[in-house]
Amino acid sequence: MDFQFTPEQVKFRQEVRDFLKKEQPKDFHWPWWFEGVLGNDEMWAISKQMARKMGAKGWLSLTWPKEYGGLEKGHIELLIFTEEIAYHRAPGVDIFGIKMLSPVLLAFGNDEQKKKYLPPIGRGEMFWAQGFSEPNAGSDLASLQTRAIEQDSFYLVNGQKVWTTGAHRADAIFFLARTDTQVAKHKGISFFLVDAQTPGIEVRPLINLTGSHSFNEIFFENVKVPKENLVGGKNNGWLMATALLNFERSGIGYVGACRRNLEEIVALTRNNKALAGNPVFTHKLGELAAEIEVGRWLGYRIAWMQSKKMNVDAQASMAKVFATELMHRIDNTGMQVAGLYGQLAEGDKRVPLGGRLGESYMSNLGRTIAAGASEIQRNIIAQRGLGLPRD
Amino acid sequence: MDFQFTPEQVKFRQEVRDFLKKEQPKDFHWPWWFEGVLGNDEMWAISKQMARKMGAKGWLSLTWPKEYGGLEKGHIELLIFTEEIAYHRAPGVDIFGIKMLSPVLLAFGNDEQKKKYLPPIGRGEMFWAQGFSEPNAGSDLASLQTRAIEQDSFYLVNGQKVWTTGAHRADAIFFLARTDTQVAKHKGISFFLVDAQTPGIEVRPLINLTGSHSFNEIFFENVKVPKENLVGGKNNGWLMATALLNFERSGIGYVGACRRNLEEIVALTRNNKALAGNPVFTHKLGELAAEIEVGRWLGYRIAWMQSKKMNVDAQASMAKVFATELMHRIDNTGMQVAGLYGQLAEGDKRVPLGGRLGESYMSNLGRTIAAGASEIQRNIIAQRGLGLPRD
Amino acid sequence: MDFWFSPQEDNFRQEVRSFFDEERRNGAYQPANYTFMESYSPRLTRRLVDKGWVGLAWPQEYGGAGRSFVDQLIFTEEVMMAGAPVGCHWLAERQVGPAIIASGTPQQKQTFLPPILKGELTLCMCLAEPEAGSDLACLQTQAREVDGNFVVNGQKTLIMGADKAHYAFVLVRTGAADSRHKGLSALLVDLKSPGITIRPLFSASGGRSFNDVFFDNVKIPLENLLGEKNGGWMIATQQLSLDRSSIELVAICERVLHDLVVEYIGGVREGLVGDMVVRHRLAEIAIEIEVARWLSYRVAWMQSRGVIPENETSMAKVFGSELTQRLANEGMRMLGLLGQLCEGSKLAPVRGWLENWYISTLGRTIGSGTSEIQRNIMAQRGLGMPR
Amino acid sequence: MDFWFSPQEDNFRQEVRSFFDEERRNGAYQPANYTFMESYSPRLTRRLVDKGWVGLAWPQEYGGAGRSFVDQLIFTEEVMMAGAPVGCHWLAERQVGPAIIASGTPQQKQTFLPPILKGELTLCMCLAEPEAGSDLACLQTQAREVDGNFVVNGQKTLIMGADKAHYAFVLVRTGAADSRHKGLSALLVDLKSPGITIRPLFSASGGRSFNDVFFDNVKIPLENLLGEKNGGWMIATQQLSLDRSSIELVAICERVLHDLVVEYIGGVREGLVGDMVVRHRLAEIAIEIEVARWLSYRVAWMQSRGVIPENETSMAKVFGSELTQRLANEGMRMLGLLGQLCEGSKLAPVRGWLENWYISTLGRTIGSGTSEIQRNIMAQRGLGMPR
Repeated sequence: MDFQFTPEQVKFRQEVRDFLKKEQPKDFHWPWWFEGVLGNDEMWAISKQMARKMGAKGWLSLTWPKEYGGLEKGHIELLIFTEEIAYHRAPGVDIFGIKMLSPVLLAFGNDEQKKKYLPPIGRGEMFWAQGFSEPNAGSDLASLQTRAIEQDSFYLVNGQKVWTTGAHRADAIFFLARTDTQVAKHKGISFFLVDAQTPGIEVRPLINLTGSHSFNEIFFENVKVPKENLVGGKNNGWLMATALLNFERSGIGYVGACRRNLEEIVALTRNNKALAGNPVFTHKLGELAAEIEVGRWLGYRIAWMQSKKMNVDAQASMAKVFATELMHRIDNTGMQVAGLYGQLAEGDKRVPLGGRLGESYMSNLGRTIAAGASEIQRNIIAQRGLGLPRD
Repeated sequence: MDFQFTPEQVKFRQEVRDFLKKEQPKDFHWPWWFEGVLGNDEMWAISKQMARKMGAKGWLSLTWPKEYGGLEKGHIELLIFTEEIAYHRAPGVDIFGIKMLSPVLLAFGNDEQKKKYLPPIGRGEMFWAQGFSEPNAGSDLASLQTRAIEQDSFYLVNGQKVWTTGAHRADAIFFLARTDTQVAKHKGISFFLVDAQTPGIEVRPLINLTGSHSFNEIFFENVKVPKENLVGGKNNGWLMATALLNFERSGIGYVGACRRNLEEIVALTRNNKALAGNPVFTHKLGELAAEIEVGRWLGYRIAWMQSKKMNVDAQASMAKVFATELMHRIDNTGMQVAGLYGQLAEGDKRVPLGGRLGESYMSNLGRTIAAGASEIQRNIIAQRGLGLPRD
Repeated sequence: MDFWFSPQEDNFRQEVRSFFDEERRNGAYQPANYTFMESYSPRLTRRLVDKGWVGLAWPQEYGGAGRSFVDQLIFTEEVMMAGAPVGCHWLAERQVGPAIIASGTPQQKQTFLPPILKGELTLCMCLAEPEAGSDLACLQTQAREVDGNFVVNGQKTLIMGADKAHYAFVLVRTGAADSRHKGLSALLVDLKSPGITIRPLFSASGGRSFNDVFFDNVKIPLENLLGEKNGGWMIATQQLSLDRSSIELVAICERVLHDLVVEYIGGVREGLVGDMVVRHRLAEIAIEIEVARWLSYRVAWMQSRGVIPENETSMAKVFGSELTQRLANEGMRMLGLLGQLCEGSKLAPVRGWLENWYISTLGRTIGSGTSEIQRNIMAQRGLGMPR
Repeated sequence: MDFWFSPQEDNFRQEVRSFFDEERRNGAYQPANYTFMESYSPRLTRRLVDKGWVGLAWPQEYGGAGRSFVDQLIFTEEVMMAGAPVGCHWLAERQVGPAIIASGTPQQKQTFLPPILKGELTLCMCLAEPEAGSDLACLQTQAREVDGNFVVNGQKTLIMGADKAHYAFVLVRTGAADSRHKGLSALLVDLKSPGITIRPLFSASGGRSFNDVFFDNVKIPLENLLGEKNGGWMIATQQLSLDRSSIELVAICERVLHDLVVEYIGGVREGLVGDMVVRHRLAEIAIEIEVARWLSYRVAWMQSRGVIPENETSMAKVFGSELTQRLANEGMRMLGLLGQLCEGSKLAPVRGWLENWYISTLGRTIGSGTSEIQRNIMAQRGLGMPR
């Protein structure tokens, strides 16, 4: 048992920190949740710039094989990179291309697809959106209705997607469509890639509650998707959509964000005599600090287990529930420190911590610890962690 | 809107208080939960005595028709009586005979049965046990297996009951048995009365965790139950077991007990400088006091609604969940005031409040706010209070 | 004894409910969101004046209807459930008017009360300041007496409705800088006075309901002083509320729960209907609303009998305000991703109102530690614990 | 880097686990209940001595095995999961022995350490008193120096295992009555000394594990003073624990959760398997056990590297002890009516152990406000908040 990183890993962490200190624009706080950046032209520009710089370092493809531009590093390095990015609120990592699509391509793509798509993703030059959700499918992804009909050299796609984060910024879209209506619903789905500029694709904005534009609806009207853009074989899409791929599952990004938020809240509290002298309050902060330490360990252990090719399903669920609910507790505590001004919008000069707390407080509860989300994780824990039968 | 009782009702409450002051043995604290008394010969003797005295006042049959010895009073009087009994921890009200059986007899019994059984119950001379639960039925009461086969002038009963509180003290038992095996399981059940001394009935003790004997198993072996002891007609037993009868549903007994417990805890706290000066703690007590006030009102309103013949299902469920969980919070707080000595058994001279807190703390959580119990109530609230469909 | 409303009271409730139903059906108003004080409908206010429901519990000698606090409680419940936009007259009728009745000069009563009762005078409350937050004892906005006027300098912040109001109730410092709560005075300020600047603030949920109000050598006639000079603390803490039941907190929770159950779960997200965890959470909220409701009813009932409630109001306030937070939290959890959409989006459930409310509820218990003070009162006055 | 156990450590765990499995299979011991300190098996203790597992982390110079704190942590986890009855030697090995190593005279080391390592000396801890509760600074049991002896008078209470122990670690007042924590001394007391009376106490759950211990002019030789005269506070608060990881709290929780899931829900109450509310509660507990586990591991790891943990031990203690309470609560809720049956009843699920544990867990965080003190340490040392 040895809870330390190797000297090389410590050095890598320092390298990431130095890079961020140098390259990240001063006072730039990238919202921990990816979308915040998408509604803002300036932020998006910075994000693209940073992506290229990170790409040049090879950090966007840390674990990939060298032949696709990767560094062939391990899970621990990926963990360190993820933690530092989250803690520093650094922009540039496209979760759709880097975190979601590239593991699918590495596992299921053919060589041509890997060679065509992975290098530009890894260089930080190609950005993606994910077309999964549909308006009538609700939480039952498998009942999606977008159709892709096989024709000579292409699939003809018609249908509608919703909740597509960043579709207005993306160069390309990966999506699921129904290619067989005669079989069980999850057996007739395929996984496609498509250039966002393809004729027949229309992206319409959905404005979120802070007035910013990150969600979209996508309409497909007779869109011709070349056959070589089908990934993993016809009617195999469900496998790719649900496979727990070998990506970074430690949840360390949440924890890094938590740590930074709490540090700022502690600093705010020290300047507030009434709160700093109130044990009810300081005890709460002390506990949150302890919980962050726990969250880090849960994350470290998962990365370590993954590096040993161990199954991490239950642990990853635990880490996710723990970290997301921890973030809500931290934000809530922060909002109490912030007082009435915490209610003001980002950008108001008097809102503490630049309004980032409020933004996080608003978006975290509904999005990451919603009734469904945390409860699905708890069910995974009950099944795979405690060995209870499926419910 | 007028949250006061009528002068007559105030007078009645005073009358009950005066009676208890005079008749209840000094320093006698009847455990709020009926069973505590059943394992102790002396307590049982006092309980029987008090039952007779209350019976003589007519208070055990407050709401019954005069022809069966009742006083024909309303729900509010019953509420007042119940609240005072609980607050004063007074013995003498047999919940099985008074609260469970007599409403069934009044609603479903024939005139002969009413005349035979109600008067001795009302006089406090006849005590009952309830034979519902069975070892193999679990929480699914309808799958009970005790058989009653119709013969010439009697039913021949064979089977086993479990969890039968007070069967070793009871003069008689009301129980459910299967009288038809050919129909849906809840349609073949009948409701019987039987003298506890009937040949073939064997009562065996189940010792509970405080070492006391209140639960029993009952074995029926070829027990002959006269046909006139069938209540409400053959195969109608399920109706009687589940009908929400017109009894006192305010939950005010819990609240009265809560109030007394909290008063004692507050007095203990005032003598403990460290706790009395600790706002974390005193704020908790203040809230508990507020919640007791709420519990009383919830109870009062239910009695009032019942007196107006209104449906109280959702309200009664709310009151029950609220009061039982409140009691657990009160007991838990009390155990913290009591400190290490709170762990000692009843009777030890140093255990605060005579060990009653610990007893209540031990028994309340598992029994009244168990996973199932409170959750069934919450489901009733969701359905009948909020109008959600059955789940 | 009557543990619920009398037939007369029930009739009154029915009358109010029918009125709002019909107004809404006629398109006379659009339901306001849950932070209802932001709403503004001069037309509806006029209709309520016509019905005699503005000033319902005011004494008849000041032109009010002289009705009981229980009637007022019923009316408030129905207003909230109906989502009626009452921001035009609410602060004037419910907060400032009662303070003028209690402390105003005959001249002030004559000047201000009739237009308030007619719904023609919209008021806002200028209390919080950038440096002081909501800790009134630290207020710095200064009023010096010069030539028969108060000359006011300073800044108020987070002022709801200042952009629409005619007058403001302004708490200023007339004592020495360190006089804390003993050097405060209450002024009734015409917002058109020269030297006043009002600038909007945007809340984290994107709403525009707060304002900064700047005072730059603003001259306010001495006769606009409400109550004694340096007597503003008492007015701000004791007289700014006629009805202390906190029923509006309970009623708004009831409306939110209703919308979640009927519109969201009954409509958009049917899948949640059978989710035991969600069902139980809703049931829990229903119980808590009952709890808070009774605490409010008790206060109104005591007031209607001329009894002055003490720690009973603290209980109602603590439970009610903390309940709004819990319900907002639960609601946001249930909405999930859908809760990220703004008011007006066609996909936003419950019209996108919950998000705005979610962030605003936090304001009710923070700042000067309001809940903690109320809890102290409960422990000390209610249980006799030492100070 | 190795975020888990090394292969050597895993092997050791496997060795310990196999040993207990086999012992249990052979009927060499019956699993103890969850309040495992009440258990008592001289036979098993001897077997552990033979394996070299008593004194596992003691320095070799005192006859210990000199193994790491991580090995000791592993051993403790396995002892708890196996339900091994270790009450015979546990307090001597884990608490008093380390204090003797740290503060004892050469003579005391020679006298006490060998029999402890042989599992032949059972010890109990005499701290709490009727008037003082667990607030050590208020202890009243007095020891006066008279003719080469301490003469002890007073009463200790709630002493676990006093009826079976040979010796007691007794904290007495050797300073003035008002000397508080500066006038305490630690004595090693032969329980057969004339003047000592031991009387059993019964706990609310019916168990008989506590005792009163009365001292009536008991003569204790001066050489049985452990450490400095009036230096008992330091020993009691700092030296009474070699292993400060609180892992025993975590491991016992893991055992309880395992029994609930496998024996109760997997057996007696299958109906609960599909109950979403129960499943989620169990998952929540599983997460919390992971949380507490790591806090403990971290302490053991720091200790094994020679780093002295500070607020890390507080975190482990607060989380571990409060977790036992939450789990006991949840467990009792799940047992429902069945939880009312006593140990030994054939219908009692999980052998009726949960009830006893339920009431005993309350003792871990009450009394002198232990959790509150630990939280102060976390806020002050961990975050630099003012005292």
